[in-house]
Amino acid sequence: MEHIDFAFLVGGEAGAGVMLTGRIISKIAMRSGYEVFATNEYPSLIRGGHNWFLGRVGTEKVYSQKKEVEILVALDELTLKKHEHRLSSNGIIISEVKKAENALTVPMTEIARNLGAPPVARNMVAVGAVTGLLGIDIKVVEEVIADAFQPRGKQTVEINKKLAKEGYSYGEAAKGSLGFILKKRQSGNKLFLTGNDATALGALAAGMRIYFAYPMTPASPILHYLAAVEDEAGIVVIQPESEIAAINMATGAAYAGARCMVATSGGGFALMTEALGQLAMTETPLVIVEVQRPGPSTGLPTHTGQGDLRFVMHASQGEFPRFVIAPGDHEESFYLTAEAFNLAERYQTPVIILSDKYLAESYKTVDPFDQQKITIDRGKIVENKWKSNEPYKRFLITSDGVSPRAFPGTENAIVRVTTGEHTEEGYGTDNPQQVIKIFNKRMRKLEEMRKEVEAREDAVKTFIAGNPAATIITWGSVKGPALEAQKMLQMKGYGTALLQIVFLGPFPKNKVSEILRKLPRPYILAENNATGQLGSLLREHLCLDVDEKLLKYDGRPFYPEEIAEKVEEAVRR
Amino acid sequence: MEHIDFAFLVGGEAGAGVMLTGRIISKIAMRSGYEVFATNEYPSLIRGGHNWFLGRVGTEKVYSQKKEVEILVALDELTLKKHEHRLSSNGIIISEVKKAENALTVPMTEIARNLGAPPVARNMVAVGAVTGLLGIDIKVVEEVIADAFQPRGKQTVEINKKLAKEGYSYGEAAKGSLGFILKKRQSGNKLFLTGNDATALGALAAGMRIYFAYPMTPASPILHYLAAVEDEAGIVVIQPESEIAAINMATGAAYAGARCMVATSGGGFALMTEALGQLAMTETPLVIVEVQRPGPSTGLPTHTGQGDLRFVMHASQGEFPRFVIAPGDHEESFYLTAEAFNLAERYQTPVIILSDKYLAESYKTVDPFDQQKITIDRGKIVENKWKSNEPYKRFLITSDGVSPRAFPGTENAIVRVTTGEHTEEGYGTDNPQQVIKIFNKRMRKLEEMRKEVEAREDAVKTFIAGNPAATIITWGSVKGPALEAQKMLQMKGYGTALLQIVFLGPFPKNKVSEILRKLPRPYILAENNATGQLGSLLREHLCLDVDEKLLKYDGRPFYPEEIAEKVEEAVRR
Amino acid sequence: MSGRYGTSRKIVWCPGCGNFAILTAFKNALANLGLKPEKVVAVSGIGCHGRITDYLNVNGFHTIHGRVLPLATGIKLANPELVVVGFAGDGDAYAIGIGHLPHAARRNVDITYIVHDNMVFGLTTGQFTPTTPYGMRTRSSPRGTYEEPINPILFALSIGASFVARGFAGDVKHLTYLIEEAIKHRGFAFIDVLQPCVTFYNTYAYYRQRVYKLEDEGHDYTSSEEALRKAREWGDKIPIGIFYKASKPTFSDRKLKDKDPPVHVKPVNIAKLYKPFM
Amino acid sequence: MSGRYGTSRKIVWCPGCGNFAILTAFKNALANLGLKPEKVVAVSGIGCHGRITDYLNVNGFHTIHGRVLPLATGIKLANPELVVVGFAGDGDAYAIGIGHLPHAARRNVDITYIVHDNMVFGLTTGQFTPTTPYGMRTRSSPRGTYEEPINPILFALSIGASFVARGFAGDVKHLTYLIEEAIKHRGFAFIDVLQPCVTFYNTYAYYRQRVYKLEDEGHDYTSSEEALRKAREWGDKIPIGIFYKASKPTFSDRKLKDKDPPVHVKPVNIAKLYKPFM
Ligand SMILES: Cc1ncc(C[n+]2csc(CCOP(=O)(O)OP(=O)(O)O)c2C)c(N)n1
Ligand SMILES: Cc1ncc(C[n+]2csc(CCOP(=O)(O)OP(=O)(O)O)c2C)c(N)n1
Ligand code: SF4
Ligand code: SF4
Ligand SMILES: [Mg+2]
Ligand SMILES: [Mg+2]
Repeated sequence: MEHIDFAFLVGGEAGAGVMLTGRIISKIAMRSGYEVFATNEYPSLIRGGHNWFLGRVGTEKVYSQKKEVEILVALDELTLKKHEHRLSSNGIIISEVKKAENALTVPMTEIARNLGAPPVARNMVAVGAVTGLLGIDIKVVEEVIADAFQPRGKQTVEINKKLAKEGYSYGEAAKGSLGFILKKRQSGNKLFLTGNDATALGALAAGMRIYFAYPMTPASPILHYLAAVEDEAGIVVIQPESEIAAINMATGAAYAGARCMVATSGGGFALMTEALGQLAMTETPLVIVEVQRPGPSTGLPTHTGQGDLRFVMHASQGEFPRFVIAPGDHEESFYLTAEAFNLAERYQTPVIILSDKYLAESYKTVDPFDQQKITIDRGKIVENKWKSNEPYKRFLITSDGVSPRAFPGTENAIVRVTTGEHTEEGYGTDNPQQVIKIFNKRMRKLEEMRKEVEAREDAVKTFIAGNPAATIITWGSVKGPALEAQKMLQMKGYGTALLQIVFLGPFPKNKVSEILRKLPRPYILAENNATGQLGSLLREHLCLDVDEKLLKYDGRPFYPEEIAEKVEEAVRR
Repeated sequence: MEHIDFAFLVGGEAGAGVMLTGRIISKIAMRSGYEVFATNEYPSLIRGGHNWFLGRVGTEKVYSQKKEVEILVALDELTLKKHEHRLSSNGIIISEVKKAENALTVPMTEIARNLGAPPVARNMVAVGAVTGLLGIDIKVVEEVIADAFQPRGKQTVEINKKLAKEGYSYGEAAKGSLGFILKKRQSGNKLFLTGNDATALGALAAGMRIYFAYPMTPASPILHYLAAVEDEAGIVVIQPESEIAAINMATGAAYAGARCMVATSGGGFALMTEALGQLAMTETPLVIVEVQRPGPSTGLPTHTGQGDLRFVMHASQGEFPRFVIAPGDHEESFYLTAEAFNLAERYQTPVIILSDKYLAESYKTVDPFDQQKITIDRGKIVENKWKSNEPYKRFLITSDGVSPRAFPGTENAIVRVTTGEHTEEGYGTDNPQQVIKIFNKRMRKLEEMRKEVEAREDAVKTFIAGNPAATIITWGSVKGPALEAQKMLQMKGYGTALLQIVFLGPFPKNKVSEILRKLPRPYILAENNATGQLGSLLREHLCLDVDEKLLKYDGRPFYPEEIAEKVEEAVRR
Repeated sequence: MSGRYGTSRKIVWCPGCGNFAILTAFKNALANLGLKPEKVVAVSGIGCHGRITDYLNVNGFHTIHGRVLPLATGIKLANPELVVVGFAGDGDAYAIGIGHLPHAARRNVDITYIVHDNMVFGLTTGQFTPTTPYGMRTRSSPRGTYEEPINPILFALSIGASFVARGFAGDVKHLTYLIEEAIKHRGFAFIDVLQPCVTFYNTYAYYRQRVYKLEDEGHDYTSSEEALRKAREWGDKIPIGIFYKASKPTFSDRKLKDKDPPVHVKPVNIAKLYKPFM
Repeated sequence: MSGRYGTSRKIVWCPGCGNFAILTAFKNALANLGLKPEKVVAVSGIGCHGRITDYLNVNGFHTIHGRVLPLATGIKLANPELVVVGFAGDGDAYAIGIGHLPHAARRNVDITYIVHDNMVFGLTTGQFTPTTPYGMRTRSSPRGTYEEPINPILFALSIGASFVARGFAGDVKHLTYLIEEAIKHRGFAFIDVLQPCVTFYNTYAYYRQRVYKLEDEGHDYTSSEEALRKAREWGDKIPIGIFYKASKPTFSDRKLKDKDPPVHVKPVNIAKLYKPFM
């Protein structure tokens, strides 16, 4: 079977419909039976400024973007200037101006004008040109366009179809010139979605009923999505006055017994810090999604980074158990978010899902999620009525540290919690013996959580490509480029192992240590931050030094080429 | 010369004047030429509830409380019940009720009543009894009482003197029964003050001109003190609406050019987290005092702990330089706070002074501070006028990462800062090359700061007692009990080393490593927290494991006996 | 039968503290309304007032400083069957927590919000708060405060609270009545309680001489004009009672509509949501 | 000569955005007042409006979301000679940052506070804010908002702001006048500016039809009664102009008194303070 792997880039001014263009092309490719990964970049402003969308399409699973692009769709001149250098040797430019040999000139604006559409609609001409060039079935193109514009009415659908058709014929003229075409392939139904989408769906699958969020890039799309499906999904979506309000409302709702979630980025999480300790002290479960962007402070609001690992691990005064989980891709975003609700309730503790802009806003084709795999485990809860003769005690001392959790409204139970140190009944106390008892009870949960992470298969993952001569160690969204780097290295004859640490808190140190013992040096640490925070955890927990650090902190995700190069260098050394 | 070392404990209901009694006895001892260390305990409520004050008096420097007390002043029955077990074999109880052989019964309330004073004034009778028992010169007693009550008028002074005199004769009757008396000794003038007082004085000595704080135990006394001397010291003291307001106001004032400070405890610091990153990004210097109390959350508001080390080290999203400095005693609180202003301005970075309730609210006799030792170094600042032909750039790229800092109002300079990533001029940018330049510039400051801590004599301290057979490793206020433990161990024939790490961030790893290389194992880590956070730093930075951990987290400080016992066990093993 | 709403914990407020009256009035109100302890949730802030949850045999959440309103909002949203009452201090409510008040009010969250307004930070030993009278000497203002106090009643009115009242801890009976009315009110019910702090600001005598009941003067609490006018009265005469009351949809009416209360966990069949991703 | 107050940075607001008018009006006001750029500090929040510091050739502090007021307060306290002007968005000022407004107002901090009130979170793509009209559909309220908006003018009046005005970005000349008056005012000057957001909530036409100037109606801005009355007018007619203005001591008057401005570092001879510790 033919192996196809190419990339297209759509660029233009903010407001020019760059993202929509990219998504539609991606979906057309998906519906034609191909795998797609797509990412994008945009500045923190509403109009003007350069946006781009980079899709990569293949016959096999695609995990990240790559440097070279085969098709460059320029909705403006700046796009040519900025991205022309990325064009592969056989690549083709689609633009309105004849730039060079390899350019397909499509008078997009003119076509739009002729069809009575506004200039901004020229992007659908571009969709047509790309799909024509790729020899995609025009029916698929029309279907996807119809689905995309259907909410805006039939007429809009028709005009956009026409625009695409016009473009298609321009593209068709050059069909095959890339050296391949996208024949319709058999493949199951796929979904094309972002990490944020996957997180939102995971929460819905887990029975989340209330969502609280103050808008913050790059977490806002979760808010937008959940608000859009609010009634359909029978949930409640609230946009409070601040992140402080968001987490405190969520804490109230969770105390009352609802499964709920909040999401934000670093700055908003900073404001949630105080309430994080409140969750710990009152043993209230909550799922907190932190979608990282580069700091410090406002930093680069629309870019990506992994600078908040240590921050979320240690945030809030005092010492208490918490989970910190970093999904590395869309599937993990879904399943781990869903599982986070179980962990939160089983251990009555906050769970932080640590994502980043790159994962959260990049798209990938995935198989429909298997909801069967998702169980609902609320842990020790008391339903409707407290039946024991003993009076109900919210913080009953137990051997695993987890106390039966009743909700206000439960017959025969008074549920009293406090942020101060307390007795089993939830009354305040500062008696040293009492204090130690409850403190140790909470800390026993941490012991159980440690066992949990050591026992979980999904806490740490290893990917072997060939006969490994080096090990890449990473976490979170770097997984994607690292997997692609492994493929590239294998083609060059270098086998590698990839170690992805998914559960970062509590740190599965035995597991990591055992796995690493079997994996070959050089160990190459790859992180989207400046100081190598996972590296510091490896030192803290394993006294382990990596051999090389590949750290990128300009707000941009890794290209697989960068990782491959570093590994190659390290192996050669 | 005679060696004296004894302790007295005053206990009673909140509102009974326990603390005042203790302070007055302590000052009398000080003015009689003795060294005093005093600590106290009180619950988080205003009246009722048990308070106690524990003073330790000696001919040599005293660094902490001890377990046994020689004099137990019981202003109520509960005090007897709670503390009688602490009485040393030759100890004496002073109370209104005849309890036992070793009790000196003083009808304090009756005496007060007879003299027309309210019952609460009975505590001055107790002062008299104690000082009579100790054979202190009655003149000193009267002087201290006069100074204490002088603000409340002459009559109050007189009545209190009388009360003390009455008590004195009761005490005198048993004079010498402790086996010693406090003869007046020659000694320079001393000061009796708390860690908080020392911090406040350090800030004043450093030229701090504005102080912002929202009340929070155990940091509030700094606010009270500075507010009290506001006009005398020519400073401005503001109590804003919240900690968020406090740190943002301070940031504005610091940007404008003022030396300023904020102080709070863990919960308030949590609310300052977001603004910490703002300081880093705008390179605004600020001294932040975090006086720890046990968490999580509200925890034990009036008790002590060291649970926030990792929190303050990693607080706020993204990565940036900061200093974290933990004074271990009153002198260090003074000098390091003063120095913090220099460090903040020289590196244009936030400096966190990490204290705790035990240090902040315990008293000690100290020699008057040497203000000569305090220099004012504002670092690279531009005064009045920018004279270069080049336009002023707030974030000028320099080799050490520090840019000349002008203040708004400076002629010929526009001072533009932003919490977003920026150009040298302070304009927003997300250009990856630009971004990296400024990021690296900030991080170069961290390199310089690393050099600074490695070079500083006061970054790490070692105390050797005898011929060391073990090393105690600690930080912050545990220093005091550890020093006393060293004395105790030496008496028992065990030599020890004590390593106090004062600068915790950036961590002086070479220095610590070099010093430790020369110090004998077993290494015994002593911290007032549950997880051994300094221990985790030793692992992270040095891959060093301690041999024993002594962790106390019931909200109470260590007794030297506890440390000594642990060390002895470890050495014997 | 307010006894069933109490606990056996030793009360540690200073003898004579106005908080006792608030506690009693609240227990009385619950008894008068015949509410089951299990159905009631008390949320309290940090401060002397915050201990009230220890003394109430109802569900309790003693939250962090200043966050009573979002906590209470979340609880009520999740389970609309609960009767949710927030207890805050004036520091809690008007200093650190004031940012939540306008929003709870305009959302008309169906909770009762009782502010123990002793005009000092009590628990932290008497510093001034946003309601401390101008010029008062406290530990953080030894030469007098330098800020004009806010007017909580005017504030609550300006942000659209649908029930606005002032109580006095020196009049338990009247306070009981106000709390009952507030709990019965559908929507956001705000009561600022003049609460003498015998230790740091003993105002019993001051208020006793000045307070009068709006009800006794035939005040029309349906008129917002009248309410605004009365809100500005403070001096020789201090009105207590209900300043304003209006009926409008609550947050739950608008937000939950007829959805199953969120306390029920209901996984969504996500396959039904796949369309837009295909 | 408002040119000297601009920079060469490319302005990235959407063409037609109401922010342009605010920028122009502010530069004009500075020019009319003849203020030196070095003496002026602009503090801006996070949002579209926040970029204004990039376009102003005056000192600038582009702070975090919602903290314009404390930042500006700190600057002014430290150096009373500076003219400090805060620029906030409606999200910035009335959502996350609303907790600072009552306090800046009652302290009467001598700064000008200009709220770019476009009734949406602009920069985060148009979600609703506390001033979004009830029922409006936005990305976070696709079936309409569920909260009643606040009334910023009424709010500012209720908390004792000493200068309260509303401007309209469709009338640069009038806005210039308001900003000038605000800067000249000694004390806390608050201006809510109706700022159309052409991308997410284009209100030019709506306001153009409705706004009228208070000055044209002979409104008496010294009367707080009148101000309160006018503040509640919103519908077919929308008043712009100065609602209220009063003279009272500023925060600096009360707090700095005749102390040396805090920007001067002055170590205290601490030996003079030893007495109480001896
Ligand atoms: C974030 C935070 N800041 C400060 C404190 C310290 N604190 C505890 S109680 C209190 C004041 C309470 O005053 P108020 O709300 O009026 O209650 P009262 O004690 O008068 O009842 C403060 C500031 C805290 N617990 N948390
Ligand atoms: C703590 C925090 N929460 C959220 C954000 C995300 N954020 C950036 S701009 C913005 C909205 C700005 O709206 P507004 O203040 O009205 O300004 P506009 O863009 O409309 O001018 C938000 C919520 C942030 N930067 N910081
Ligand atoms: S300090 Fe005041 S408010 Fe607190 S318990 Fe005592 S009297 Fe009541
Ligand atoms: S989104 Fe709205 S407020 Fe922001 S720049 Fe565009 S028009 Fe202006
Ligand atoms: Mg109070
Ligand atoms: Mg806005």
